[in-house]
Amino acid sequence: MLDQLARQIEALLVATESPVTLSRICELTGCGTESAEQAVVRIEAELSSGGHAVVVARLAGGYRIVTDPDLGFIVGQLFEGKRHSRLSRASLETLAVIAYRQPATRAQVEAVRGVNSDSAMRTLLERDLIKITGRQETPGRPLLYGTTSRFLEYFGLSNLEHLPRMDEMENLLKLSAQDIERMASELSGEEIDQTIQR
Amino acid sequence: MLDQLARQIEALLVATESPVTLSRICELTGCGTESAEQAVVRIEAELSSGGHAVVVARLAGGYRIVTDPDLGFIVGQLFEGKRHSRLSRASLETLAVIAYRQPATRAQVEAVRGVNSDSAMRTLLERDLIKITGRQETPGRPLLYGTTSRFLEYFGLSNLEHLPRMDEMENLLKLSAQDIERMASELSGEEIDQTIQR
Amino acid sequence: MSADIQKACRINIEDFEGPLDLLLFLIRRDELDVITIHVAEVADQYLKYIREAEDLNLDIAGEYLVMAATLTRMKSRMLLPVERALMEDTEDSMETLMRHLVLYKAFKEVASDLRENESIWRDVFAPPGERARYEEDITEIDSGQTSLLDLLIALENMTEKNAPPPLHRIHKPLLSLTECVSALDNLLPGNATRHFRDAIGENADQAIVVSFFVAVLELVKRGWLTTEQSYPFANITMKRKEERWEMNA
Repeated sequence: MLDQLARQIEALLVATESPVTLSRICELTGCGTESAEQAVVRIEAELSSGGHAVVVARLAGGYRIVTDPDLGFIVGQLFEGKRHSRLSRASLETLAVIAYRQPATRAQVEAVRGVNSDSAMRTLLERDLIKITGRQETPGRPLLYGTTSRFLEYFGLSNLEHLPRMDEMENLLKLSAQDIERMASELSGEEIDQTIQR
Repeated sequence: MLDQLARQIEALLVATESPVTLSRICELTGCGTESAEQAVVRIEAELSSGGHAVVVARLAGGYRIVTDPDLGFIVGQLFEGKRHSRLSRASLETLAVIAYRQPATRAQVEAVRGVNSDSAMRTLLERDLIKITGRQETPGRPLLYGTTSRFLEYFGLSNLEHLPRMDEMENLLKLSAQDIERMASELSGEEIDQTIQR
Repeated sequence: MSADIQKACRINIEDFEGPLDLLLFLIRRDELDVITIHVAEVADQYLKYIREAEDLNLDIAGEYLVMAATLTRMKSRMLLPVERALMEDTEDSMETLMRHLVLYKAFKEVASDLRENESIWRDVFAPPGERARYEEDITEIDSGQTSLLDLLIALENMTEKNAPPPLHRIHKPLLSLTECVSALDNLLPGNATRHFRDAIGENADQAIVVSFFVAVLELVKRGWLTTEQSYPFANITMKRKEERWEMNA
């Protein structure tokens, strides 16, 4: 049987439109961080012992209550036709590069992938999985891209540190940072020349 | 502990965007009306015995699971003060013209948009996304508008130069070259001035 | 067809995300190691594959051909006696290519991890939220809810063909008195009677209606036309009085 604090938090996690951070939970319920965390654990225990259809998900830096993935085959029917298609391999690769390299330019993405990534990037922008975050202060001042909080939710990640193989990728990127820069500047250099020739 | 049918129905009632009718429940889970009704009763019993924050609401010919009204004082705070609605299309168009043309007069905005932009501009002023930056030294001395720092914050830009350029938009938006040309000429000063002189 | 060619044909260029992807595939298929791989071997495999694809008239993206050229150059330099400097240069570019392959392979693996996450989380559904139940009327906007893309799309939409034309084109100018009179002249042959609305058309816009109405008043004033209206807002019946209308007279 849930106590009053856990009930209040459960209500927030059900009613919210996007994950609720721990600090917001504390602010709204007036409890401390630790009590809030413990209350979330009690909610999870109660949901599971009652055999309920929902679980607490830790997503994009916060919590929210979602349906259990094993019931997807039932719930999915409610949204038939409205669900996005799966991302293409090109989009996933592009997204992976942007996620670990962010902020990243299009030339950097293309340098790593070795192919034009225009349409993949457009899809990702349209689906709100990446966004423009600024410009790089290099010749040509290319646009920089980063991932959105929608990205974290889409892949069920609680934050960017929870990206798969984070340590491995960080090391690898450190080692190849120079390569990527060189290839990217070659790519954008080529592009500029082509544009001028036309 | 909920049985499988009750779990499936619970998932539907939690995730749905509008009340689910009994017949829809039967259709999606493949059970009979009576079993569905009984399952809903079991869900209610389990929710209440666990002290959960949600109840089954019987609304408009259907069911859905919502937070218990007695927790409204907490849940209501989630939505206080902030509106997550996006800007209207009219406001976005107006904002786009001002952002790329600034400083711009109302007449210039209207020349590009082709419609009266009074209320859109008022909204943008109220929301602190545009501001009056001076007057144009032409007959009538119309007010000039520009974007605010709130505008940059709102779109996550660190400075105005980070706005994508027209040529970059081509890549971003799959525009035809003709569209880009027209837009660029529409947004360049001469065209607008000509329009106004007519 | 040799066994090798058959093997090559079975793979489709469409299945690859670019030259690096194809290279990785060839390396894995031949159970070679990315780190210790001999460039000549890979180059042969790669070029063979590209040639097969060309023979099948497949559309090969430019990136594949650039890679083919790079591999050919590396291979030829290794086989020919070349200057030491050129040799070192080739070794450098080989090393870079291998590092690039390792990097790309890592991202491919991450992409497939993300694919797994996607397939789990596609089956997860969040409640729609209860904003509608609780939202206050007077509210403020929050950062980040509108993306830069929305702004750009707004710009784009303004250029679409269905966008309203500029203001000055919407408001059709009023027709001149002469234009209206000459139009009415044609619309009212002999001493026929005709309803005003019928004459100018049911769908005429406000500007047209006003122009014609002013013209009718003028014609009535000159005694060239009579009008009747049975009750306020009823249709106006026009009847011609004068045979010849000479506006300049």
